[in-house]
Amino acid sequence: MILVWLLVVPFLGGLLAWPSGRVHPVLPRVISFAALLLELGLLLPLLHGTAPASLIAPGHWLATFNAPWIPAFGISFRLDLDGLSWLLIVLTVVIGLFSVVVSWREIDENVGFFHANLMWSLAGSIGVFLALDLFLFFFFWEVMLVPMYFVIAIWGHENRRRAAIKFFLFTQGSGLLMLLSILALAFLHDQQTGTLTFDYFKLLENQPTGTFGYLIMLGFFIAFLVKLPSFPVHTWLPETHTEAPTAGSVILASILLKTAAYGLLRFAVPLFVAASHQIAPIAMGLGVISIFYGAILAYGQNDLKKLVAYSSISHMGFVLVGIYTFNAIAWQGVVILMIAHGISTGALFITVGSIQKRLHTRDLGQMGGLWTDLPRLSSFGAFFILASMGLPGLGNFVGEFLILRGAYAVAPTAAIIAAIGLIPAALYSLIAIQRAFHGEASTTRSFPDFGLRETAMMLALGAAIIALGIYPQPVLNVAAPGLANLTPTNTTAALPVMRTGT
Amino acid sequence: MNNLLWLVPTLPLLGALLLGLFGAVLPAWCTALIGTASVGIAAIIASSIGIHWYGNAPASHVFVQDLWSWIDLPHLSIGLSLYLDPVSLLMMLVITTVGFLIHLFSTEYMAGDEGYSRYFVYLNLFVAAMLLLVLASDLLVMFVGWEGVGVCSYLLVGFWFHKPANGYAARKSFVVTRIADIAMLVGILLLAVKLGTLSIQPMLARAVEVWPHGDVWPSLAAGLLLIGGLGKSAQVPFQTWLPDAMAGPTPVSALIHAATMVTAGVYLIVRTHVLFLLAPDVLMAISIGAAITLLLAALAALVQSDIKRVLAYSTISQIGYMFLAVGVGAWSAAMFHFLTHAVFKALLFLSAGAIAMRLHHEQNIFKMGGLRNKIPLAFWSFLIGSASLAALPVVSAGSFSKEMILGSVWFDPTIGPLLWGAGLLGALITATYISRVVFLVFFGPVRTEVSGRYGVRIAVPLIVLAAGSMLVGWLETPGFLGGNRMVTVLLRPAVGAVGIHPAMDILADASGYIAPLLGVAIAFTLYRSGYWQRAATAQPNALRRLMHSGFGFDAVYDVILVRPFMALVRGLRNDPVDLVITGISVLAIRLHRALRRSQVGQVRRYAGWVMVGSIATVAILVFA
Amino acid sequence: MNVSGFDLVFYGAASFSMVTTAVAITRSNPVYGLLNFVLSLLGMAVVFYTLGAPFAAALEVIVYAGAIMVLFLFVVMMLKLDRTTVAREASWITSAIWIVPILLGAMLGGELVDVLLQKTGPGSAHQVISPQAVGLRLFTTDLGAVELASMLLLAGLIGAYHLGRPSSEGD
Amino acid sequence: MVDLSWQVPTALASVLFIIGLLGLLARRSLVFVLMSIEIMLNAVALLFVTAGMRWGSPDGQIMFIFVINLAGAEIALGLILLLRLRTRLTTLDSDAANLLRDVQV
Amino acid sequence: MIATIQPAAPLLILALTVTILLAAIAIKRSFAGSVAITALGLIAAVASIPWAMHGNSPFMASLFSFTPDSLGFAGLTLLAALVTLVLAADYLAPGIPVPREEYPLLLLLSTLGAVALITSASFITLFLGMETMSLAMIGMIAYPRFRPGAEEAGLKYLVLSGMSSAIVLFGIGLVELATGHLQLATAVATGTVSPILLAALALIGVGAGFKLAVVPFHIWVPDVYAGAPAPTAGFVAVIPKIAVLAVIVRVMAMPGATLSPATVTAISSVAILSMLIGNLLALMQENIKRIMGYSSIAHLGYVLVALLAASAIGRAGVVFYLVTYTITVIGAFAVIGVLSRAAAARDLDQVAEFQGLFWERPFLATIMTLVLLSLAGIPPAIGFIAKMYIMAAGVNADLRILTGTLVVSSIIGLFYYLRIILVMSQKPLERAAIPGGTLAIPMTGWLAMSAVGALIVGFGIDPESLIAMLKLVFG
Repeated sequence: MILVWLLVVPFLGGLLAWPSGRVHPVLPRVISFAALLLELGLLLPLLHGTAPASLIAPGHWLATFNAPWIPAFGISFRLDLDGLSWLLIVLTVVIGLFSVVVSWREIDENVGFFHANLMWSLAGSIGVFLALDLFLFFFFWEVMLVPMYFVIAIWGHENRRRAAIKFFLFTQGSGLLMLLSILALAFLHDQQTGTLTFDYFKLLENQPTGTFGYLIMLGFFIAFLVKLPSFPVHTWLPETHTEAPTAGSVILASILLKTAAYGLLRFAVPLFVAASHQIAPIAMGLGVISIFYGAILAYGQNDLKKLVAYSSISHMGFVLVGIYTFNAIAWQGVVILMIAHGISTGALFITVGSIQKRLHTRDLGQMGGLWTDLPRLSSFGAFFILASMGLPGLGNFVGEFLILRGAYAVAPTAAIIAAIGLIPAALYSLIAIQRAFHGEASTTRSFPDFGLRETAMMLALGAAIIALGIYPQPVLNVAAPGLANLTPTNTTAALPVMRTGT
Repeated sequence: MNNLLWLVPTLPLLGALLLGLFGAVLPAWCTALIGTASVGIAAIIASSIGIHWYGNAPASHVFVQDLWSWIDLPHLSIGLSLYLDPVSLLMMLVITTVGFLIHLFSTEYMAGDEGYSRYFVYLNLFVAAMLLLVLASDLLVMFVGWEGVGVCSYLLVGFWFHKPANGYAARKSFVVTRIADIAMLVGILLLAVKLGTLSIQPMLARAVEVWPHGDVWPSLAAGLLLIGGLGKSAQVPFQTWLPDAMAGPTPVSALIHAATMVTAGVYLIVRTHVLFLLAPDVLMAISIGAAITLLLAALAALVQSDIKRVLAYSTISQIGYMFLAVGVGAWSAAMFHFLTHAVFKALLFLSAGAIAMRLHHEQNIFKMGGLRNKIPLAFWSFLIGSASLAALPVVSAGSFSKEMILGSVWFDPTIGPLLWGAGLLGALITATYISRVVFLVFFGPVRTEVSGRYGVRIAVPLIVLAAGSMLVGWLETPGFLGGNRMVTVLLRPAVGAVGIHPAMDILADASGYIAPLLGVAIAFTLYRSGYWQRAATAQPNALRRLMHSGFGFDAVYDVILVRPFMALVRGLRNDPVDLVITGISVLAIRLHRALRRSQVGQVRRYAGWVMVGSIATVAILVFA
Repeated sequence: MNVSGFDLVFYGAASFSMVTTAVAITRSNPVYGLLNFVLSLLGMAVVFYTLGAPFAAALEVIVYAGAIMVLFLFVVMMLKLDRTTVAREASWITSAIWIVPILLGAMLGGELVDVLLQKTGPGSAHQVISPQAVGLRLFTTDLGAVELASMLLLAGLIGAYHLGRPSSEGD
Repeated sequence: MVDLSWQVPTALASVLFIIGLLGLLARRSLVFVLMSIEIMLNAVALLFVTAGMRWGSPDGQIMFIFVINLAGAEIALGLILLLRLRTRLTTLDSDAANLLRDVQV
Repeated sequence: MIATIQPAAPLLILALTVTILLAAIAIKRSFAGSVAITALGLIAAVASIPWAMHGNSPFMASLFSFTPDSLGFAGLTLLAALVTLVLAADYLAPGIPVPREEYPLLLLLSTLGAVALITSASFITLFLGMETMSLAMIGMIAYPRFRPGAEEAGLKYLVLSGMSSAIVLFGIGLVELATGHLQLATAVATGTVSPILLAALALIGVGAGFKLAVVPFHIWVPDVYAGAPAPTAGFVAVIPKIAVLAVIVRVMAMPGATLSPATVTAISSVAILSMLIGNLLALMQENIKRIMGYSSIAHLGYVLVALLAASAIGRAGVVFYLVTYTITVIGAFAVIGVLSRAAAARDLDQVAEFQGLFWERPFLATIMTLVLLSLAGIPPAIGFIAKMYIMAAGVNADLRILTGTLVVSSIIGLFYYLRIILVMSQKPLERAAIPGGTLAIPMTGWLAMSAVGALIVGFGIDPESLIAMLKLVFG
C-alpha cells in the first residue's frame, strides 16, 4: 500500500498546487516542496536490511502491491519496489525538489498549473519505476509525457512549440511501437499458456524466441532507444532541452532519460534474453556511436544548453554499452552513471538556466569571462562540467569506469572505443568552460551572483556528486539485489541474462 | 607516527575545501595562511614519518593505511588505502617540502592577484591529488590522483583566464595528457580483467604468477601504462603540451611542471616495475624513446628565447634522463634524479619567476641582461640551479644523479653504450643551453628596468632550494667521493638492487664530468662572440625554426588530428540525422498539401471521388 | 427468339426512355431537360407495365411524373431562367466536360453489365403482381415500414418547411 | 406476358443509373444535378420492379413505392435549397457553392 | 399487449414523442417546451432500453431485430442525441432569425431513423431508417439557413448522400434480384456466391463507407462538418457511424457471415487509406471542425482494423472504440458549440482563435485537452484504452500491415492534436481575445461537458467498469 501512496502523494500534491496558485503564487511551490519532502519521508524507511553487494540474492523486493485493474485483459495494478527502483525514485524525488527550488524565481506565470504538471510528471516517472505490469508500465510511460509536454510548451523558450511537438511525437511514436510489442508479448503468452496477462513475472517465464521474439524485442528496444536517447533517434533531445524551462530540462535529463535505461534493464533485457544477446553488438555499436556523435556535436554547438544536451547523448551512450554487456559490474556502473548523470547534468542545466536568467542568452558567443562577474556560478558550472567529463573522484567516473570494466570483460573492442570517447568529452567540456566562463569579459556587466538559495542547492548537488565519487558503496549495495532481480529465476533460456563473473 | 599518514593528503584537501568555500570572504593573509600552512603541516608530518621511518621502518618496509572500501563488488574490489613504501615516501617528502616552499613563494608572488584565493584552492588541491597519486595502493585510486593533478594543472595553466591563449594552453595540456590517460585507463581495464585486481602489489604478484617473461599481455599492459606515463611526463610524442603550459603562473610551473606532476610517469613505472620487467620490449622502447626525447628537447631548449620555455624543454629533457634510467632498470637512479631535479628545477623556475617579478613579467632572455648585480639573490639562486641542471661536477646535486644514470645506462647489456652516448651528448647540450641563459640574463648590459624588492617569502624558498641543489646530491655519491648510498639503500626494499654497479671505466666516468664543462665553455664562447644575440635577431633558417618549434610536432598533430576533428565538427554541427527527421516531416506536409487539393469544395468533383471509390470497390470485390 | 408484340412494346419503351433520359441530361435549358425526363418516366411506366407491374406503372405516371416532376418543373419555371443563363449553361456543356464522367461511367457500367451477363439462377417468374398483393403486404407485414416511410416524409417535410418559409427577420 | 429475361430490364436499369451518374458528374447546374439523382433513383426503381418480376414477389413494387417516397422527399428538400442558393448566389452553378473548401481555386 | 411491443419500446417511444412534439408545436410554439418534450422522449427511450432488452416477443420480426446488442447501440445513439440536444439548446440562443422549435423535431426524427437503421432486420427498414436519418440531418445541417456555409453544407450533403443512397439502393436491388429476398439474415446466409451478390455487397459497402466517411468516400466530410452548426456537426459525426457500424457488427455475427479474401482486401485498403489520408489531411488544417472531420476519417479507419480482426476482442474493440469515439467527438463539438452561437455568421472554429483558451477559460481548455488526448490515444484519457483495444485486436489477429499503419498514422495524428493543445496553451493575443470570451457557459452545457470530461478520465483510469458494462450488453 505504501507504494500506492508513493504515487498518490505527488499526484495529489499537483492537484492541490493547481488551484492554490490562484490564492497566492507561493502556495504551489510550498505545496509541491512539501509533497516531495513527504514522499522522501515515505521512501527512506523502505530501505532497511539491505545486504552488502557481495551477497547478491535475487527476489529481494522491498515492497509490493497488487490489485486487479482491467481483469478483462488480465491487467493488474502491480507495483514492486526493489533497490534499483528505490534508487531511481529517490533520484526522481530529489531532482524534483531541486526543480521546485529552481523554478521558485524562474516561473512566475500560471504557477499553479506549472507545479501541477511538474508533480504529475514526477508521479508518472515514479509509476514507471514501480510498475511491474507491462500495461501499467506503459500507462505511466505515457502519463509522464503529457505534463512534460505542457511544461515545455507553455513555459519554454522561443521555439517551444516545435520542440514540444517534436519531443512528444518522438517519444509517443516510439511508445506505440512498444505498446504493440507489449500486446504481442501478452498474446503470445496467451497462446502458449491460455491466460492473458501482462504480469511481468508471468511473462518472464515464457521467453519469446526466434524472429518473432526478436521483432517483439525491437519494439521495446526502439522505444527505449528513443527515450534514452541514442543515435540515430536522438534528434528530439537537443531541441527539447534547449527550449524547455530550466526545471523541464532538469527533469528531462535527470529523470526522463533514466526511465529509458531502467526500461532496458528491467524489461527489454530480461524479457528477451536470447534476442537481447542477439542484438547486443548492434546496441553496443549504437552506444559507441552515440558517445562520439554526442561529443562531437556538443563541441560544435554555440548554444550552451544544446551543448549540455548533446553531452547527455554521449553519456547515455555509455549507459547503452553498459546495459548490453549483461555484466554485473557494468550494470552497477549503469546505475551509478544514471544517478551521477542525473545530478551533474541537472546541475548543469540549473547553471545554464541561471546564466540565461541573467544574460538573457544561451549563446556561447555572447558569454565569455563570466568568471569575472559571476565567480560562484562559474566555479560551480566548471565543477559540474568537469564532473560530467568523468573526472575521477566524482560520481560519473565511477559509473563510466564500472561500465568500461564490465564491458572490457565481455567486449574489449567496444570498451576500448568507448574509453576513447572520453577524449572528445574532455574537448567539449573544456571548450564549454573556456567559452562560457573563461576569456575576457566582453562588456562591463554586473549581475547578481548565485544567491543563498542557489548556492545551497549547488553545494548539495556537488556534495552528492563527490559522495558518489568517493564512496559509491552504499548505492552499489542497494542496487545489487535489484540488479540480481533482473535474472529470471526459472527461465530455461540458455543464455544468462547477466554475467556476474570477470 | 605512520598512522598520521592519512593527514598528509587530507590537510591540503582540507585547505582547498576551506578556501573554496570561504576564500571569497577571507582576507588575503588568511588565505595565504591556510593555503601554506596546510601544506606546511603536511610537510612536517611527512618529514616526521620519514625520520621515523629511517630508524623504525616496518620489517616489510611497507606501511598500508586502509581508509575505506571504495568499490566492493564481486570480482572488483577497490579499496581506498594509502601505501607507504620507500618510493612513495621519497615522493611524498619531495612533494610536501617543495610544495610548501612553492606555496610560501606564491604567497608573495601572487599577492594582489584578483584570483588569490582561487590560486591557493587549486594549488592545495593539486598537492592533495599528487599525494593521493603517489600514496595510492590501488591503480585506480592512483588514476584518480593522476587525473586530479591533470585537472589542477589545467586550472592553473589557465589561471589567468582572461587571455584566450592561456585557455588554449591549458586545454592543450589537459587534452594531450588525457589522450595518454585513456591508454592508461585501457591498461588498467586490461589489468583488472586479466589479473582480477587493481591493488598494485597483489596485482604485480599475480602478474608474475600468470604471465611468462616477455609475454604479449604484460607487454600490452606495460605499454598502455607507459603511454599514460609518457603523456603525463611530457615525453615524445606527447611532449608538446609542456612548453605551452608555461602560460601559468611561474610557481605553478615550478611545482607542477617541474618538480612533481611531470615526474608521475617515472613514478608510475617505478611503482609497477615488476610488470615492466616482464616486458623487456617495452623497457627497450622506453630507453630509446627517452634518448630521443632528451636530445630533441635539449636541442629545442637551445634556441628558445623565453626563459620559461627553455626551462620547460629542459624539464622534458631531464625527465628523459629519468626514463632513460627506467628503461635500463635503474629505478634508484631514476628516483634519485627525480629528487635532485625536483629541487633544482623548482629552484630554477622560482628564480625565473623572481626575475620576471622584478622586470614587469618580462620573460624574454634577450630583453634581460646584466642582472647579476641588480638582483643578486635571483642571480645566485639561478646560477646554482643552472649548475645543477648542467651537472657541473661535485658542486651540484644534478651531477651526482646524472652520473648515476649514465653509469647505469653504460652497463645495459643491449644498447647501453649507444644510450650512454646520447645521454652524454644531452648533458653537453644541457650545459650549453642553460649557460646561454645565464650569460644572456645576468651578464652584459642592462636592457630592462628593474623594480621592486623581494620579501622574505621569496627569499627563503630560494635559499632553501639553492642549498638543496648543492647538497642533496651528497646522499648518493660515487665511490671516489665517499660512496654514500643513502637513496639506494632506502629504495632497495622497494625496487631491489638492480642498477647498482660497482664502478665504471675511468674514461667513461670522466667524460660524464667533462661534457658539462665543455658545454659551458661552448656557451661562453658563443656568448662572447655574440652569436646567441645575432642568431636571435637574424632571420631564422629552417633548422632553427624546426628546433624552435620543438621539431614540428604541433604542426603534424594539427594536420593529422586537429583539422580532421574540426572538419568533423563543422560537418556534423547541425546534426545531419535531424535532416532525415526534418525530411520526413517535410514529406508529410507535402503529402498533406497534395491531398488537400482534392478538397475543392465542388460537389460534382466530390461525386466523382465517390464514383471512383465505387468503381474500385466493385472491382476489388467482384473481379479480384 | 420469339418476338411478340409485347416485346416490341417493351423494347420500344425502353429505348424511348433511354434516349429521352440521355437527352434530358444534355440539355442546356433546364425546362427542356425536365420535359425530356418526364417523357422518359412515361416510357418507364410502359416498361413497368410490360414487366407485369401495373401498380408501379400507375404510380410512376401519377406520382413520379405527375406530381414530383411537375413540382420540379414548376419550381424551375419559377426561377425565370433568362437567355443568358441558358447560354452560360450551354457554354459549360463542352465535350471536354464529358470525358471524365463518361470514362468513369463506362467503367462502372462495364462492371455492372459484366456482372449481369454472368447468368445465374432461374429466369423470370413471368407473372403479374397485382396492386392487391402489394397493398396487402403494405398493410400487414410491412406496416412498420410504411410508418417509417411516413417519418421519412415527415423529415423531408419539416426540413423543407423550415428552410423554405419566409424568414422572420429577413436573413 | 412477355418472355423477357430479367437481364434486359436490369441492363436498362444499369444504363439509366450510369446516365444519372454522368449527369451528376458533368453538370454544373443544380437543376440537372437534382434531376440526375432522380434519374438514378428511377433506375433503381426499375431494378426493384425487375427483381420483383423475377421472383414473382410484391417486394419489388413495395420497394418501388418507398423509393418514390424518398425521391419525393429528397426533391422537396433539394428544391428548397436550390431556391435559397439561387437567391444567395444568383446562379444555379453548383461550382459556385464552394465557400467550404480547403484549397483556393 | 405490452409484452408484444416490449422489445420495440425505444422506437415506439421515439415515434410517439415525434407525434406529441408535432402536436405541441402546432398548438403553441415554445422552444423550451420542444426541448423539454424531446429530452423527455429521449430519456424515456433510453430508460426503456433495459426493459426492452428483457422482452422476447418477435415484434415485427421481418422488419426489426430488437436484440440486446442492437438495443445497446440504440441506447448509445439516444444518449448522444440527448447530449446534442442539450448543447443545441444553448447554442440556438434566442435572437436568430428563424424559429427554433423544428430543430428538436428534426433531431428526434433523425435519431428515430438511426434507431430504425440499427434495429433493422430487412433491407426495407435499413434503407428507410438510413434515409430518415439523413434527410432529417440535412435539415439540421442547414438549420441556421441564414449562414451561407450551413446552406451549402446542406446542399452538398443532400446531393452526395442522395447519390450514395441511390448506389446503396442499387445494391439492395441487386440483392433482391439475386435472392428474391430483402431479409438481411437471408442475404447473409446465402453468402456471396454469385457475382451479382458480390457487386451488391460492393455497392452497399460504398453506401456504408459514405456514411462511415472512410476514404475514398470521405470527401464530403470536412465541408459538411465545417458548414454545419457545431451541435449538428457533432451529431453528424457520431450518429450515422454508430448506426451503420451497429448493423455491420450485427451482420457479421449472423450465421453464414464470413469475410472473403476480397472483402478483407477491400476493407483493409479502405482502412489503410482512411488512417493515412485522414490524418495527413488534418495535418496543417486551420479549422478545428475540419480537423475533427479529418480525424473522424482516421478514427473510422482504426475501427475498421478492429472489425477486420473478426474476433471476440475485435468485436469488443469496435464497440469500445465507438463508445469512446462518441464521448470524445461529442465533447469536442461541445466545446466548440459552447464557444459559438447560432446567431453568429460562423462558429468559432479557427485553430488560431483558440489561442490562450487555457488562460482565459481553463475549464473549457481542460475539457478540450482531455478530448484531444483521448483522440490521440494518450492516457489517462479513455482514447488510450480504446486504441489499445484496437491494437490488441490487430496484434491478436496478426494484422501486421494494418497495425503498422495504425501506429504510423497515429503518430501523424498526434501532431495536429498537439498543435491545438499547444495553441490553447499559448498566451492569449493582446487584442483578439477569445470571441466567445464573453459567453457564459450555461449550467446545462457545463454539466454536459463535465460529464464528458469525467467519462473520458474516469473510463480512462478505470476502463474495466465500461468493459464489463459493454460485455453485459454486447456479449
